Amino acid sequence: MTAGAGKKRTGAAAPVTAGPVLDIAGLSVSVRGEDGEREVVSDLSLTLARGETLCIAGESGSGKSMTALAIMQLLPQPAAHISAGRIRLGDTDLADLDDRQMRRIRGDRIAMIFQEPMTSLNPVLSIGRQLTESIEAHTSLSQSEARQRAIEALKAVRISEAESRLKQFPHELSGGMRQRVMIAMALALEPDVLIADEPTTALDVTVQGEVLELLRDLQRQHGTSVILITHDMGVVAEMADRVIIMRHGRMVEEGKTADIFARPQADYTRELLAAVPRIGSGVGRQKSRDAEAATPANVAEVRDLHVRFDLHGGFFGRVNRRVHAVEGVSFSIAPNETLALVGESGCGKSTIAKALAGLVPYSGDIVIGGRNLSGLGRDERKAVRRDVQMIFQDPYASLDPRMRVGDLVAEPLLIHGIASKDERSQRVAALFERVGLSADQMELYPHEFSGGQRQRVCIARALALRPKLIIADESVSALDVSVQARVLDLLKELQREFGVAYLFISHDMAVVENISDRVAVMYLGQIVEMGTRDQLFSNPRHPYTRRLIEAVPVADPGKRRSRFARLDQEIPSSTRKIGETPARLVLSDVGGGHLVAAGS
Amino acid sequence: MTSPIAPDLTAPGRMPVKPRAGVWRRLVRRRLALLGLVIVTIVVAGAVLAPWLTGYDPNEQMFDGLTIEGSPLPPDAKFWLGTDLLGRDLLTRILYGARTSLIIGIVANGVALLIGTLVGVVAGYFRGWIGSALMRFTDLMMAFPALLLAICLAAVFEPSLWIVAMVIALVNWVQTARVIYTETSSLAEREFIDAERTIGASAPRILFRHILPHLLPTIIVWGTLGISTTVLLEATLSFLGIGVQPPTASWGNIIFENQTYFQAAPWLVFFPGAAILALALAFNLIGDALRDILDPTQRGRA
Amino acid sequence: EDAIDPNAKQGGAITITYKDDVATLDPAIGYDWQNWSMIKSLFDGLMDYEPGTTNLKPDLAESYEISPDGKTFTFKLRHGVKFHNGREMTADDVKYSLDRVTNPKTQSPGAGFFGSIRGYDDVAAGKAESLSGVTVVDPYTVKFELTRPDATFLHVMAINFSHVVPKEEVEKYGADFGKHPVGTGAFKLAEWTLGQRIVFERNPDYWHKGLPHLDKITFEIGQEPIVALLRLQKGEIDVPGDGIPPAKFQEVMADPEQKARVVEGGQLHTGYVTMNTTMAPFDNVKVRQAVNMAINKARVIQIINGRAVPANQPLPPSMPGYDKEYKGYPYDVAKAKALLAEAGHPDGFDTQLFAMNTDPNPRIAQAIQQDLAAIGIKASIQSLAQANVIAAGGDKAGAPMIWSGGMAWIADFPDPSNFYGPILGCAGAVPGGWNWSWYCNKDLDAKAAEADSVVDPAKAGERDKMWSAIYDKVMEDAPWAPVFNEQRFTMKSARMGGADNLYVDPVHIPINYDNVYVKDVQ
Amino acid sequence: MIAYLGRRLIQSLLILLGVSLITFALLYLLPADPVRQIAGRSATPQTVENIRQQLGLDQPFIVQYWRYLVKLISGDLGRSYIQRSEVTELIVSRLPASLLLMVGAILCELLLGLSMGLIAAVKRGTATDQTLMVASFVGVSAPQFVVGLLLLYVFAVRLSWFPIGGYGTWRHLVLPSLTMGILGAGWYARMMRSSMIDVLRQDYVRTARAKGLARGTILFRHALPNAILPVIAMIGIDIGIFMGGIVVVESVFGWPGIGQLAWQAIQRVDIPIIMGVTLVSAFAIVLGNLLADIIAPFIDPRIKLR
Ligand SMILES: Nc1ncnc2c1ncn2[C@@H]1O[C@H](COP(=O)(O)OP(=O)(O)OP(=O)(O)O)[C@@H](O)[C@H]1O
Ligand SMILES: Nc1ncnc2c1ncn2[C@@H]1O[C@H](COP(=O)(O)OP(=O)(O)OP(=O)(O)O)[C@@H](O)[C@H]1O
Ligand SMILES: [Mg+2]
Ligand SMILES: [Mg+2]
Ligand code: NI
Repeated sequence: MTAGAGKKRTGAAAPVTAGPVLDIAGLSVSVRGEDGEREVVSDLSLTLARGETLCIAGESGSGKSMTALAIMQLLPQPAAHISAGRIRLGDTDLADLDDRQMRRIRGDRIAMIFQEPMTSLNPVLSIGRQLTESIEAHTSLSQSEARQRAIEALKAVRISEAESRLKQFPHELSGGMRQRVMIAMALALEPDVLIADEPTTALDVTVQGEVLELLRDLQRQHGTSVILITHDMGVVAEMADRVIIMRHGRMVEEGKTADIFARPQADYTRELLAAVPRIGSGVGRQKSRDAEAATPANVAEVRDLHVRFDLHGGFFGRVNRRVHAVEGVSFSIAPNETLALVGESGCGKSTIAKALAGLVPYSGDIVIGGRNLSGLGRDERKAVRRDVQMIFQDPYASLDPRMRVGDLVAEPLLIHGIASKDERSQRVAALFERVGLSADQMELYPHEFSGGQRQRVCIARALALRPKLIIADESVSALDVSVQARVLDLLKELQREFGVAYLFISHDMAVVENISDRVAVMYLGQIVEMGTRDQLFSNPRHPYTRRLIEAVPVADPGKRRSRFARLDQEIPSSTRKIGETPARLVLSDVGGGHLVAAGS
Repeated sequence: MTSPIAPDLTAPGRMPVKPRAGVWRRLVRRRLALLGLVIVTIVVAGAVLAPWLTGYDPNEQMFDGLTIEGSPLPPDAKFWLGTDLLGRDLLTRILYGARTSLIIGIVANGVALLIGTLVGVVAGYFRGWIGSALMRFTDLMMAFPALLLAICLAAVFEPSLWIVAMVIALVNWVQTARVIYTETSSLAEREFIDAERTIGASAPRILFRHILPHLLPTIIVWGTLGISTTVLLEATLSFLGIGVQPPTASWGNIIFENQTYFQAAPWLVFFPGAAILALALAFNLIGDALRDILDPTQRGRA
Repeated sequence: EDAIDPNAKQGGAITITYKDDVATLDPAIGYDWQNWSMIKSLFDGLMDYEPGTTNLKPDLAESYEISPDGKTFTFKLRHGVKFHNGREMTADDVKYSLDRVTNPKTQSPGAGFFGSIRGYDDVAAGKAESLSGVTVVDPYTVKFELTRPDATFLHVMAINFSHVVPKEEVEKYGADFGKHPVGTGAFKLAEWTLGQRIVFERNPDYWHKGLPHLDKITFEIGQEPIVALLRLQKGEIDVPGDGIPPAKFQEVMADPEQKARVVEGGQLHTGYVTMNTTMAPFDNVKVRQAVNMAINKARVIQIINGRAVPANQPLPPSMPGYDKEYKGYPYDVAKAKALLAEAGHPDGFDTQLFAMNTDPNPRIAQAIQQDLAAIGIKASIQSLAQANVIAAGGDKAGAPMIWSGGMAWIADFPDPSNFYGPILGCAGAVPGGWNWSWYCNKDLDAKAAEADSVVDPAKAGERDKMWSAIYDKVMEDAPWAPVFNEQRFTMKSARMGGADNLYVDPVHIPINYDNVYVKDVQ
Repeated sequence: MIAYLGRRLIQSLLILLGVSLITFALLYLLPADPVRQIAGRSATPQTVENIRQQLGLDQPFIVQYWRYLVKLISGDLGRSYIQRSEVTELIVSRLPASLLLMVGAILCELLLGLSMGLIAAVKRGTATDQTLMVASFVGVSAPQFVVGLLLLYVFAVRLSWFPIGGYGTWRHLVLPSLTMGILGAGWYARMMRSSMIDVLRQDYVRTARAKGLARGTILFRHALPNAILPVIAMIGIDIGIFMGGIVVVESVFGWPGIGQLAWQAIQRVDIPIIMGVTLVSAFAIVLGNLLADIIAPFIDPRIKLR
């Protein structure tokens, strides 16, 4: 589109006017509920200068996403609307624009990355299509050029086999990959303003680092202004020029990054900063439970697990390639133990979780509570499964949108006939409070929650049954640090009391260090290193593990890394041609049960 | 799990106090839905109170109901909606005909919907032979000429309204099953269904508590559309000798008997047609409102 | 030879529509409303009728002789008659055609008409290939020997089933001869697009010089009568083969211009209600008479817009043997009630009235139902597809009452005997038969046989009287309640010419294709 | 995929076999006697018996069915009792017309129905929406015979835009397709509206809007494929419904399709034709359903063929 190209030039001329790119004054957003209107953003004013990175941090449910959506004029219909204030982009007041004019601005001048990766991608369109179309809509590139640009964008967010990924559909990608596709989509157009709502929550630290680097590149080269919504104070420290802290729909503090970190004014800000988990802080939290782990009755034992997905291609849809998502993984989890699974996005973490939960077909053995699942009948398997609960990576997709969240949380109790009706709702209320939600939110529906609140609903749900093993797939990544800290405490507490074991999937090394007893590092479907937390963090042997630990952003603007070392080598992939199997890594004990892949 | 939930977790939470506003109350608050309800009420009342609402016998062929040449009379002060080809009062026949048509449009159509939904949901959710077998059976039923079945049933049974209702249910569930099947098989792949499986929800629970509500819009659409089609289908079946026989009136019959006369005596087609349309539309209005009310994402709609 | 209309113009083409498919044009098989007269124009028989009348005349035969005992018929064939394939028709073809129609392999529905020919039984039983009673005397003479005198035989020689077909063509096409008809008729088949169109073109070699007048007739198939009428009104077609649809009748008759193009005539048809005489309470003659008196025929006719005349006996008025003196049962509700009471049903009874499901039959049945209700007979209506009604009628315990409309008797040939045998005689009162009253009067059967042995054409009047007496007797026993005789209303385009009776020809239905012409050719 | 197709084809054959068996049995049980229909009103009992024997209708059911099946396998559908022609020939001569009408009708339905549904969903709650929905209900509730005649009267008789019935050019096709299409359009419109409303508020539509895509692109590329899923299932169904409605429309418009053939055959118990048409339409329906099942995963890749 020539208009788009022309506009770019105006955009380049913008600094001449020297005014802020984006100017929000007195913005209020209200939602209509069953009991009338409620303000979720109140009287918010902010400005965004050209080339600036503004971070919005704050409590989950404080209106961060709503603010972003208000800027995009994409507030959820029919419930939410802007009740006051004005939003100016350069010289234009966005409220004055009709849909058509707004359309030209969206994607081109303001792009947005949404919080929920699964539901934000169209399930029936290939990701290639979804990528190229926005390029085609705003540029005059030809189809093949657009495709080329899409591939570059995918490579930029470090998606392996970018070319063949274009043909894949969202459900075939891991959560992190979906999020990266979203990012690629927003970046491909090099907008003036980029709003990124929790862009890196689902990403492992290495990719997160690269994505952040990418954002910075963009800023450097095009003068893009970025609004970064995140709860990760590390990311804030690393990226932000200025920070806004929000709570209950209001801005509680605003300031230069260094100032906020050094001299937080509001109580809430202080609280927030105090809650930030830091690597090393977990040491000595608990004694390593190596001795206990030796007890024979493991809650779960996984032996030589394989999960493969066939990819179809060609005219008759024959299977021509295969994703070796999980290749011969073995581990065990003892009662009372937390095993953390870390690794790059797409390495197979969620797939292991799903195999354990019985959601994908696998080969190998999964033994839960001493019983091998593959040898059991349907009913027995169901009984055994009850002891394994899972918190999914994408909270919105995993909650039935037509049920009230209170009912959703009560459901496991109901299914297993635990407690009477009254007791049930009391317990649910208690669970809600435990995860930081209020009891009257039980009456709401999933879509009426913020991303972090939804995740807490999921956690409450998994806790309801008090299982022996909880699989937590990126469960706390979407939470703001204060809630995250509360939830982590809750998890630990439960473990102490009932001996619940966790399989804790996370990319946040600080959190992992904080909660885990043992850590397994995965790479391309295989475990490359496994050992106790202390072994791993104090003595990482595998280069990949080391990289992971180094990549963690530190919540201290003073320690900002100038540039994250980008990998130049080919991005690895677990997709193989039929008949090709990846080489099996052999783990050898380097002492005290610390297993490391040989040859590294 | 045997250990009781520890007291620390059951620290009494604040109980929500707000009662859930009843579906009914929310329904009658909507103008269009109310209109639908009123129409349905009128139709039902008309059917029930027919003998008191009209001075005519629905089957009486009146001498003054035809012209000398034997043509029906257009609406006038005596016969408000005119007379039919046998000199009977059309209004009276439409009122009495509502009895038949309501049973067909609501009961038969409802049963068909029920069967279709059940089959579709079960087939769409269960992989393996159950689903496959159910769908192939559906295909068989669909491929099989329904008319022929009707003719044979007509030969075997005494024609009666209930037979016709049965045949309609037997024939009409198939289409619903097909549509529901496709939608269910897509829903079954959604992640929240996976989540239900992990908490140990039984298949019936997933089907009825989680999948069914999502199918509601489709079910409502098919249900309301089914009203007109079944009412008209009843006429075809009556024509084949299965179902109500003349002189018993039904809306479908009245149209069917008189459709070739629609130019000579348009009222004979127009009024019963309007009755069917009104009934179907009324249910559609109710269904549409219901769909909004039951859809949480539509909360806040003015 | 009949005279040719001096006003007739030669040439031109007309279009005729039909709703239903034309099944076959094989004269041995075709037995439908549409193909019956089409076949008559493609083929010829030894005998035929004078156009627009019921008067027999020799056709392919030049002359015939009947032996005094009425058992031998000798026909002299016309010379120089050619099949459409150019070959001359001879006596061998006549014999071949009759052998063929009676052969069970042909599955002819008309085989039974030839039952009186000697040797028929052997052929029908599959024991012989050839009728021993048919002899080729010489190429232009054929002799028929019968097992009994048969007064209807000349009619039989005029019906389609006895039309002459060329052996070589039949053998060439086998079972598909019906799609590739080759005869001696006035027209030959030019095109047949299944389900759409049949085109006849003039047979230039037709032996009857001066006929046919038309060059081409196009039959368009699958046309709804209402639509056909619309097309007629727009001038796209010339004759709607299925007549004026009831829904349009008033409209047409109200418009003088259109009404002028309507030809009304009688037809060999009677509509009646059968009562199963073996089934209580219809086994009581008084009940049957009561029903006869209860039906308000005028009202029924009003319902069908006056398109019929009231009937009081089985035979229609245009049929020889119709008894003009006979008054029938009057419409008398009080008397009917009294009769019912006499029969032991003062309060009436419940019964069923079967009717075919196409308009206007269910309406007529409802009118009758109301009339019956007036004397206490509560008849529930069974409105069914034709095949089902026929099945119920053929079952002794199947149907107490049947309204015959839609399936009613239209004569195969204009002879009084045609209304008796299968529908009122003992022969038809068998399972699967067409005598739906299950009325079997051995006396009358004997009388019928007697009447049919009066072969001498000179005694035709006498024979008709004998038949009148038979039908009067039938009415005494009242197995039927005759209701009306349908009138025919044929509508034509303005350009169609020819005498009116050609458009209500009792034999060529709907019109006599061979004799009509169009006025707008030069 | 190939394995799936193979399995489905075998299943389809079994379905056809089942349909043929049930249909044959029902026809056998029918009280109406085909021989009576052939023999006509003047036939003597002997003629009737002769015909019965000739057609093998005196044989036990199993024998009759077996014979039929054996001939069927060699592609022989037998000869019509009444018309006396090869059933194959009769069907083949009429099938193209029916298929053409079907294509025309489905096109009409989709065009009318989907656009109506789409517009109604986008303009949800407005007067346009309500008008469209009433219109769709009128389409569904109106008797086809009347609709057909009305269209014929207005567009052919009065306006002379189209010929009054018949078959041949595209102009002949318009009115019958429209008549059939109006009914189906109502269904499609309602279904489309319903699922479109659902889809339009999904997150990915929001994403598409955030990308600044044109409205048309959002509607047609993003929303439509998601919304169309239940509509796809209609393909197979449609063929079934089509077979029901075809009789009326074909007769109103003098359309030489198999509907008329079937209708006449049913009335006259012409078993070979009934069987033939049943098998052909069953085949079409089974094929349509198979097609719908095969297309579904292409439209929604999350659905797996199984
Ligand atoms: N249904 C599927 N079909 C094909 N491939 C799939 C499917 N599901 C997952 N995969 C592939 O399996 C691999 C592992 O996916 P998985 O979801 O386990 O990753 P992950 O480790 O959880 O990553 P993330 O941290 O990004 O969530 C990925 O390459 C993904 O593309
Ligand atoms: N569709 C909706 N209807 C009603 N209320 C809503 C809706 N969407 C969000 N809310 C409410 O609006 C408030 C602000 O939500 P928002 O999504 O902006 O939070 P957030 O700051 O982005 O939180 P998080 O970090 O958890 O994503 C929350 O209290 C939420 O419950
Ligand atoms: Mg948010
Ligand atoms: Mg994952
Ligand atoms: Ni441009």
